[in-house]
Amino acid sequence: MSKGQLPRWVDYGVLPALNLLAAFIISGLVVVVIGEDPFEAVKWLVWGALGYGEGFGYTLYYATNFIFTGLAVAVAFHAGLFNIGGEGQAYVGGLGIALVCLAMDRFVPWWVTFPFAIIGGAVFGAAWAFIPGYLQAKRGSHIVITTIMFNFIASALMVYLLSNILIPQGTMSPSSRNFEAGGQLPLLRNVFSSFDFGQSPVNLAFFLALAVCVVVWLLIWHTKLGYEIRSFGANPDAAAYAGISPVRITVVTMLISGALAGLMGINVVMGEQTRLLLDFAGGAGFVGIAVALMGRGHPIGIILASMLFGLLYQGGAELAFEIPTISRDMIVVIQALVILFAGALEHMFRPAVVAFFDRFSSSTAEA
Amino acid sequence: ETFKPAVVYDFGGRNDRSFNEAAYKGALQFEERTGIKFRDFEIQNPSQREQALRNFARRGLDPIITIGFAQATALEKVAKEFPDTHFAIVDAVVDLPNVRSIVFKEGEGSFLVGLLAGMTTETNTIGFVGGMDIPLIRKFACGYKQGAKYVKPDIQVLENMVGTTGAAWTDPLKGGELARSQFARGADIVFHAAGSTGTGVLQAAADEGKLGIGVDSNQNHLHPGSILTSMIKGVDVAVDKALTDAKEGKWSSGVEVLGLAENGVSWSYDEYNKPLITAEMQSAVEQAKMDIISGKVEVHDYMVDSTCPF
Amino acid sequence: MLDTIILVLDSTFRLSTPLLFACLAGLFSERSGIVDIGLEGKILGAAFAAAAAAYVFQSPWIGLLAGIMVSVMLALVHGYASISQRGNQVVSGVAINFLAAGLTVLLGQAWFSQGGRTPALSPATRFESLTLPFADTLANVPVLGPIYANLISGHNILVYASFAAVPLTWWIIFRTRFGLRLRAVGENPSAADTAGLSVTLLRYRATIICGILCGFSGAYLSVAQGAGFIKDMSAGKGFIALAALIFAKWKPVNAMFTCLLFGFLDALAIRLQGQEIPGIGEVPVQVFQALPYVLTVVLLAGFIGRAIPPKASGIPYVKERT
Amino acid sequence: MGSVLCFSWGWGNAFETVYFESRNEIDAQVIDFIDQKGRATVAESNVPAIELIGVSKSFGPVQANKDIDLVVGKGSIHGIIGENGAGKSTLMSILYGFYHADSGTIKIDDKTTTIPDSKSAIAQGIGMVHQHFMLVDPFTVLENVILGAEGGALLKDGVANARRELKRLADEYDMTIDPDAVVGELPVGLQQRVEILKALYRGADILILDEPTGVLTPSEADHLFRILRVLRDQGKTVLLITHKLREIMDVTDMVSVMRRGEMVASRKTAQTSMEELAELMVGRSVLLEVDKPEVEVGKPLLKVEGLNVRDDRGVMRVKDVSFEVRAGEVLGIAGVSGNGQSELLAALSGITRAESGKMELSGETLDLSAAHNAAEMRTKGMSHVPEDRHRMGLVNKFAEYENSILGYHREPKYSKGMFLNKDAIRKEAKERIEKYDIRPPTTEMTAAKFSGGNQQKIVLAREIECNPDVLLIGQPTRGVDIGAIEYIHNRIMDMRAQGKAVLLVSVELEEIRSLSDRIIVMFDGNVVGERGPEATEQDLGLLMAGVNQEAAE
Ligand SMILES: Nc1ncnc2c1ncn2[C@@H]1O[C@H](COP(=O)(O)OP(=O)(O)OP(=O)(O)O)[C@@H](O)[C@H]1O
Ligand SMILES: Nc1ncnc2c1ncn2[C@@H]1O[C@H](COP(=O)(O)OP(=O)(O)OP(=O)(O)O)[C@@H](O)[C@H]1O
Ligand SMILES: [Mg+2]
Ligand SMILES: [Mg+2]
Repeated sequence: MSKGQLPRWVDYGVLPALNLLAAFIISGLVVVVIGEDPFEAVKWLVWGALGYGEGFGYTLYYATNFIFTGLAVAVAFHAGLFNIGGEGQAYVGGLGIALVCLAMDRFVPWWVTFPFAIIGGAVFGAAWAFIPGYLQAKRGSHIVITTIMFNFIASALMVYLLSNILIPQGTMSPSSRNFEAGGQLPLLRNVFSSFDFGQSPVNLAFFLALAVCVVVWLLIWHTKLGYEIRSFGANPDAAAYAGISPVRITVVTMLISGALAGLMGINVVMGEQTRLLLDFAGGAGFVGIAVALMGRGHPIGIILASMLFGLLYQGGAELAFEIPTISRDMIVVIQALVILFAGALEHMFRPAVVAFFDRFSSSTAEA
Repeated sequence: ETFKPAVVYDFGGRNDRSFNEAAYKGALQFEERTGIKFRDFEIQNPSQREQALRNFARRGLDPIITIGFAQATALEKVAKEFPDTHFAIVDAVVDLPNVRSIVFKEGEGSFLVGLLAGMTTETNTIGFVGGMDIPLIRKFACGYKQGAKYVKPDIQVLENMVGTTGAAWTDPLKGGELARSQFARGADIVFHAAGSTGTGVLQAAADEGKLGIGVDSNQNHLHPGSILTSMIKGVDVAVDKALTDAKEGKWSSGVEVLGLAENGVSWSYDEYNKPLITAEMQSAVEQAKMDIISGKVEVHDYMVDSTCPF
Repeated sequence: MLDTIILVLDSTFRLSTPLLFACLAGLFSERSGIVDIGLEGKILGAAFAAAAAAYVFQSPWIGLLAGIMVSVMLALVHGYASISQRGNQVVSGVAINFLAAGLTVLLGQAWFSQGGRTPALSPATRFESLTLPFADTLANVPVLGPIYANLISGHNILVYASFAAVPLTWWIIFRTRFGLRLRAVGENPSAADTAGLSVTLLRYRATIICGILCGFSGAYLSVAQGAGFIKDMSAGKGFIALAALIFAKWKPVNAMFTCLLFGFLDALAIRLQGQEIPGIGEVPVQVFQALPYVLTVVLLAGFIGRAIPPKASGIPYVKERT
Repeated sequence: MGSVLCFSWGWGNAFETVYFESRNEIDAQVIDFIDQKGRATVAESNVPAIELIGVSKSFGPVQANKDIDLVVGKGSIHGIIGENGAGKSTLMSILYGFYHADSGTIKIDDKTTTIPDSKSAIAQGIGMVHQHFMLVDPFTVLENVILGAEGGALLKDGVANARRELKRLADEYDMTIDPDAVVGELPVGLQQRVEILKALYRGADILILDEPTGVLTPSEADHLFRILRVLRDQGKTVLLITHKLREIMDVTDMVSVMRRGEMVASRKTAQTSMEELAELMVGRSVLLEVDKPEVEVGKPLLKVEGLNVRDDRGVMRVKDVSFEVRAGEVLGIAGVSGNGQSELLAALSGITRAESGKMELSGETLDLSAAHNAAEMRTKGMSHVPEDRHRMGLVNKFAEYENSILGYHREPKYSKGMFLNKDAIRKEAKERIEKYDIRPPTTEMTAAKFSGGNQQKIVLAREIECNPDVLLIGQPTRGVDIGAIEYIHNRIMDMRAQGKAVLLVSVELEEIRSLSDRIIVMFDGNVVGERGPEATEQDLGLLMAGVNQEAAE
């Protein structure tokens, strides 16, 4: 090993762990400021997320959302594109899924609806990502700005549709009608009755998410398209030299990214709620940014990071339940700190760790 | 004896100065009166609705009051899982043997404040600012219009909604701008049904020397002299009553429709708005109230046909 | 008609002010090479601190000061991440936004127990509208009278401050040594470095100015335009300000006009909402609510095309590639 | 002498020890005094302007400077030569405070000093003209000159002063320039002038010029040297880095040679020769003679007609260029860099779209103003070794085997349906590594970690092994050591022998002349002349300066 280099397990294991630790220490301080015991808080957080079947089920359920949005952000990242619009794409993707379910649920069993719902979610999500992608490629409008704008626009669109078109007569809540059995994904608690998932909504979408991870892995590292995406992301000049069209790659990558975000609705709309409702994405699109960063754009990393955030979400809810003074906003703070330390400050501990390893390796070399 | 009540608020949370807060107040009143503590929880994302209900039910809390129409679906599931627990829901109907559904005739209350606005306006133009454009808010708007037109058939009612996201309930600045825009268009009284956003509406009315109308709780005290009245929705009373009923073994399930007759909705009259309400107005509004209760005047319910004929 | 125009423009001023502060804030930051999508978070943090301090100390000025302080602190976090640690600036900005969104409510709840809100501010603890001299006497002069009395007079001091900040910014950026150096580090940090300037220090200074201006923006929301802090009250203004900055091509005077344009769109949307539009009929409110965002996209795509940012913006300055 | 070892790739420690022994004996001839550590002092320069002792600097794993000693006499022009990557720029940047040495001592005017940053360097009277200009493009000349030396918090007064001072400097050194011109729009020659003015404006006593002539025409270079001599005569000290031995012989008083991060020798210019310097530079006697056998020239494989190319900024960079390259022929394009060669290559290879122009490639006529991409050109039998392998030829983050298919990744032999056939790719990459002697011989290391010469070999292997009819090759030996240069030149000759058409773009006249069958010279986007390989350097130099003798005659 040459000087200044770190072994992979340090790069991918120790450093992220240190970053996380820093985020949690600061979060602990915030807990202290509020006047609660941080260790108590950690206890409830972990117990709530992993301590019992239902809690674990919820953790998986949330993680499923984040896998989809995390993959969406990661794929765009590989092409050097910063898709902040996962939230809006997921929201609109949910519309596609809902439309499929509403159209089919009364006539066919769920497993017939399922593939169409996947297509519906992917197509709608992709469509919502298409315009920002196209504008970036063709007009140079900054994709960070346009995707943010599209989040707002999605929100307006969905409220309009939900409270004017999809809402059943005489109901209060701006949501679509409930899907019949043909539009409901089986819950894992019904599929694997031997494992106690309690009443948690974790459903088959979890396996879809895992399958999509494999697909993304194949796509990015084993297909020609993935090769082009990575080339373009790593070195646009070299990509142009290799005859890879920046317009095509930008648009195609955004389509894929949007489609992945759009699939999130499968978990919420078809799996848990079995209806389309307001704001169902609930910030998962933004969490996806953190997940993609922490997972370093790799599906395995994304699964792990999603589990972490799923744990935070579920454990956090439980924590808020047990210690009412720690409100739900604590989770937002922890999330922010994780993004800050694992993302923006990811190299903060590197010099120290490198120095440590250099000393370590030179002393072993002498010995 | 283990009487452990719980309240689950919807988005907006315990202190939204409006709807959820009214529920919180009701529970507090109960707590102060009886000394019985209650647990509560604020929803953060849709998936937690079910989870929170179940969590409480599983821990043996009973009764469990859920606030807001958005909870209906979750409640329907959880109430079936815990048939022995008593649940109540405010603003929606869940047809189960262990659920008390509390709904209000917001239209009737809005009718009254609309009528007052109609009588007070000097410009023959009044305004309405809603939070998010959802059916419930249109129900408020519709009653308000009907009330205003009841006294002044040619009155002009301006209607605006704040936004399309949950932020619509928490954007007082936009609320203020909308109110200002309505004042600019000639309105001199604005009624809001916009949660926290409404504080901006009332603020704008006070700043511009116009009149505002509060909602849900009695908001007259916020800007004395600048708030004509408030359309009170008795969520606090209903919550207190549900808790008390459960405590005293008088629980009843089924739909509880609270209108003027049941004193579930009303208009506020207190020292803060006394100077603004003339005797003539007072008698007119009381007359209208009686007519509504007696059925002589029928207030249109937006929810029935999703349209507002006014 | 004139009245309507004046009223829409009046509303335009009120709505443009927070955008303008934030846009100028972004201008300083991005001119120095630091992309800042954390404007939103800084505004929010400042709004909270300003409202809290104004309430506790019963003074809008102390509120403003507190808002600036908190905003500068957040700016320094961003600066540390993106200047000293050479982190990804967009990611750091996203983190700041989350941090502000969470902390404001968390602390607000812990301190005031009103669901993350601060207590409502009384008129004395807010920046109130100023009536300019002779506004009342001149109000009756035709055309100019109402314009002066209703449009120009009658805003709070921060509105005037925001517009005063425009020429000041222009002057600093284009007429002072600091401005020259700032532009240099944003375009070519190596050139500034070899000219004997500290890129780090210059960028930190720009970041701090950015924080100060965001502080004004936040304080305006909670102690001038509004009367207290409410969760998420910045409502996307930081993002719109960024879009405005791009649209303005990073120039102060353009920034003013762009912010006025965005403010005007907003005011117009508010004004037109719920009214019959001739020839179209009643348009769903959501259309108006989405209008500023749609227009932003259209403007970005159609009118300015490829806006060329300061060359080094978004790129951490790395001298030695170790 | 341990010269053989210096071709060994990579971690050349063995080489260092062997070479070190022989170093002193060479140096002893000219250097008057060598202390115990082998440090040299030159007697005449009793008061050295600069003295470096034991300066070292590494960038992560790369040791750019190793224990460097250097003495620069006051009022002299001191040349520094060395191959690409030898560490010249790094050393100068340390002197200028841009980098910090890991260890070592710096003395200015015999006083030990530290140079923590450029500010301090400027304060100590050091000015530097960087190899890559340090100019702010959107600024005016004036703004660039005063940056960091504005003379007050407001610009107004400083600007007026600077305007006056600039005029004085311009008159004194015969360097006129419009102070209000936007620097980004100036030609490179003038940009360099701005850099020099910047240094003089700050009152530099020691002026460092890092490869100043690379971007200049021979006559511009002459002008620069005249200025340098004036400066020296005024008592200023000049450090001049260049690759061109002729310039060293022409203008310097002393010359120091660097190789692989080390200072290997210092000579009085008058007492050395180009041959000796070349030998010191590369560590063995150099014979850059390329074996160019007679090859029968066939039909034209590439024909370009009326090519015009505009750049992003709308400036016409290639103007009505026409030429043809025949089978078995190398056409060299000479010219000072920045005269349209890069744009020409980009347009021909399909990377950018031309304003107008036709290209005939293997018998097929293409309209270059229509959309093409590089992949399409490749399928038509044209391959392209880009000028700048870091920016274009390689994706540094990718492993070697991934880079070995860049641009050819859509070829059926590399794919299984929509997937990449990684086994096939690796297998072929392995074969090429052996054939081209790429070191270290691994397909899995990322391109970034290969040294310059080996990176170039990866690109060459890819572009040659696909067996094209036409090879475009830009600056094939830039940043490449001598052993690799030989190898690359031989490959090009092989292509020629196989009856391919080769279009060679290089700024190295030597290279162009030794490889080409015909040479065309570009100046300001135009082809200003065509010559045979026997043309003299002077003749070509004039053409490169835009002086067309035929026209003049
Ligand atoms: N960033 C890096 N990380 C790891 N190893 C590196 C890196 N850069 C260079 N190396 C290794 O260090 C050695 C020296 O690199 P350098 O670029 O100085 O080589 P060089 O002397 O120019 O070689 P060549 O003869 O090929 O031109 C090479 O073997 C290369 O593999
Ligand atoms: N900022 C840097 N980070 C990492 N490595 C660097 C950096 N600058 C230079 N190097 C490496 O240090 C070595 C010496 O580079 P330097 O630029 O000093 O060479 P040079 O002699 O000036 O070459 P050239 O003739 O090409 O200008 C090279 O291997 C180069 O890759
Ligand atoms: Mg160099
Ligand atoms: Mg090399």
